[in-house]
Amino acid sequence: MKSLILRDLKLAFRSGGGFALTLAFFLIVVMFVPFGVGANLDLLARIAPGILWIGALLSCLLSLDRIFQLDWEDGTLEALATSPIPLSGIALSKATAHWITTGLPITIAAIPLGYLLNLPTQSYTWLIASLALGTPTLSFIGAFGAAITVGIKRGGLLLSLLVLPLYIPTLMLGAQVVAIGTPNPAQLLALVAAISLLSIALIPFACAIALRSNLR
Amino acid sequence: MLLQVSNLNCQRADKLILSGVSLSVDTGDCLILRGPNGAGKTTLLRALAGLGGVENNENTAFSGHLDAIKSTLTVQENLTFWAGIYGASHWQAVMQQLSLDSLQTRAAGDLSAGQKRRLGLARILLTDASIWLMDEPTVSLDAATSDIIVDAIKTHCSNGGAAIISTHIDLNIANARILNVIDFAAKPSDYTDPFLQGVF
Amino acid sequence: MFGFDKYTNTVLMAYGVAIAMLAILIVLSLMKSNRVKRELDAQEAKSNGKN
Amino acid sequence: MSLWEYANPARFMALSGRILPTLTIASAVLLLSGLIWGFFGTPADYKQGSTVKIIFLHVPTALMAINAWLMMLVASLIWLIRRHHVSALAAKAAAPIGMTMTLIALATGAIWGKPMWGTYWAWDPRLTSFMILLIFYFGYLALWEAVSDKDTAADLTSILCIVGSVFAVLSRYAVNFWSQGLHQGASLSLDKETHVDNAFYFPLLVSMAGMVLLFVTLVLIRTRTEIRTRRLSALRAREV
Repeated sequence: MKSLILRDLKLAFRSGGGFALTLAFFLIVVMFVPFGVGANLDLLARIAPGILWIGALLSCLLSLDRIFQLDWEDGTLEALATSPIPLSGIALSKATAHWITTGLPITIAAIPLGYLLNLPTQSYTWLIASLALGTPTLSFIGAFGAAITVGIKRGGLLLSLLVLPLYIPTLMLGAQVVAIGTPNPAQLLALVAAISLLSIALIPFACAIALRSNLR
Repeated sequence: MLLQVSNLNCQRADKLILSGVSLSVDTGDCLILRGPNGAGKTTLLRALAGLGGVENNENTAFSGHLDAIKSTLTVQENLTFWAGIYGASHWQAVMQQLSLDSLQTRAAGDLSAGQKRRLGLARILLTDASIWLMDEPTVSLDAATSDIIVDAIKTHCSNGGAAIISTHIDLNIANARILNVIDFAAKPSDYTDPFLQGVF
Repeated sequence: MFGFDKYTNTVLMAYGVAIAMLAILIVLSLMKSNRVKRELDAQEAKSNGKN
Repeated sequence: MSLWEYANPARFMALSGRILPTLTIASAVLLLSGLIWGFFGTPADYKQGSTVKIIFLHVPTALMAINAWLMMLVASLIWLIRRHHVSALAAKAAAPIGMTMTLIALATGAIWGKPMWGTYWAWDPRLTSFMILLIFYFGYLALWEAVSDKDTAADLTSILCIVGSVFAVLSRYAVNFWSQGLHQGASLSLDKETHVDNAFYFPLLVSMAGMVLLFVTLVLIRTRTEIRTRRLSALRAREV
């Protein structure tokens, strides 16, 4: 499983791996909000948590189809499925590698982008904490959507339709943690982390069922 | 007996292709699957590999139409990746056996078709599975590359392994047995589809 | 018309929309049911004729 | 005889064919009498006026919107565990009905909300939850359409339904926290409406029973259609 994670990381950083694309997309989405709503700093400060979370979510969505699609096309997934590693272990490794190449850099990139959106100083800790604890859910649910749609040609749009509804609790709670005036952000942060733990524990098995069925 | 299968049914998509397949493979055996296109050779191999929805057979290694190679990784990186997956350490020996060592640092995407096929075969050599399930291993390859692959299969069989191979091309393997999958083609009376039972 | 209060239109609109949507669902379900039943009967006749 | 025998398509067709006529009549009678009683036979509420009559549509459809998903969840579990084809097809058959119920609940709620709250739409926790339920139905139905292999489609939609249920429940709770933060002090809530007087209670009960029966009737009809479709393609596949 370690070698699968390492290989996925290697592939992501190679040319055409899409690592830089995710970050560039995150930057563009966040930058476009002031273009759309105007450069009113008070307004931006108020909506910054939501923008950063939606930006993180969309950037993550962009790279989901790569999780299983490329391995499906070149026969690697078939070979992995007949290897000694169980399918749930494969899903766990792939989702982890996806988080390292998207969730983690997005969390770090959110700091300078938060500054661009005039995010209040006291919110940065909550921003980093909520993204760091919430983005694993995005990768794991994303891997689940990717496992379901792996056999469908041009399944990208369907993947978004399946995955986005599942992102709702994380988005609502995660953005609320960062928002100013939230009564007890720590409690919500704990819920965000709990959803991540739940996803990490259970989604790999759901992925295994979907992959097994798609490989048949 | 390394592998014994009796009364296996194989489906492709929703259609029953083969029914009542029985076969057995012993140490040193090489079983060649014959039959026209679409007869179910690939379907049978996939089912034996555990991709048909039945339980995964730990003792088999499956090589399909695709080589499971990452074109942006080098030959060595591809090999070490699969070595890591199978928990094998002899990737250098495998590389030499298939004379891939001169290509070690080349990106797999730059290899010729024959070289890619050899790299794909290297993955099978890295497993310690005793039964190789190979789908058209020598298709569209020149004589020299074919020989390398056939030699690897012969060596594997003489070292106590076994192979089940689907092919249209004669591989010149002595004492290979032939199984015509058309013998097991599903007849309408074999259909067990629950939607065909009863009248409504 | 019905002698309700000032909200008559609201109530009528709610009932109209809801009943129209239910009717669409029911009609579509029945149409599909009949179409498939016809096709299946034709196919059964064809298959039985062969055997 | 065990209940599971009805999971056999032929037996299911025989049984459902026998009970459908009675069921159709019962659901039509109950639903129509509930709605007519509610529409003509109930007084206007002292606060909501005659708009209170909308609850005879709104509450039963909202109830079935959620129960249809619950039924799909149970049917999906049965398919994944016991591989009964009828179960997977029943889940598929229920989804468009549940989606329509969700749409009706949203539409009647919005129409009621305009005179009562002064707006068709507010980001109230309940309204938002129903909007979320609606997009869950969209995704589920889209997946059935997209997968051509029938058993694979059943597997994939079943696992989506199960995972979706977990996250739908999480959404329901997340919405409360989210709404607290955004609409502090907002008093828009459907909760007031559930304070139901006896004059409304009985017609409401009849409408709810009618809607349940209508749902069961439609599920049976649509499941029969799905079973016939499967038999049709099985017959065609055997020929080629």
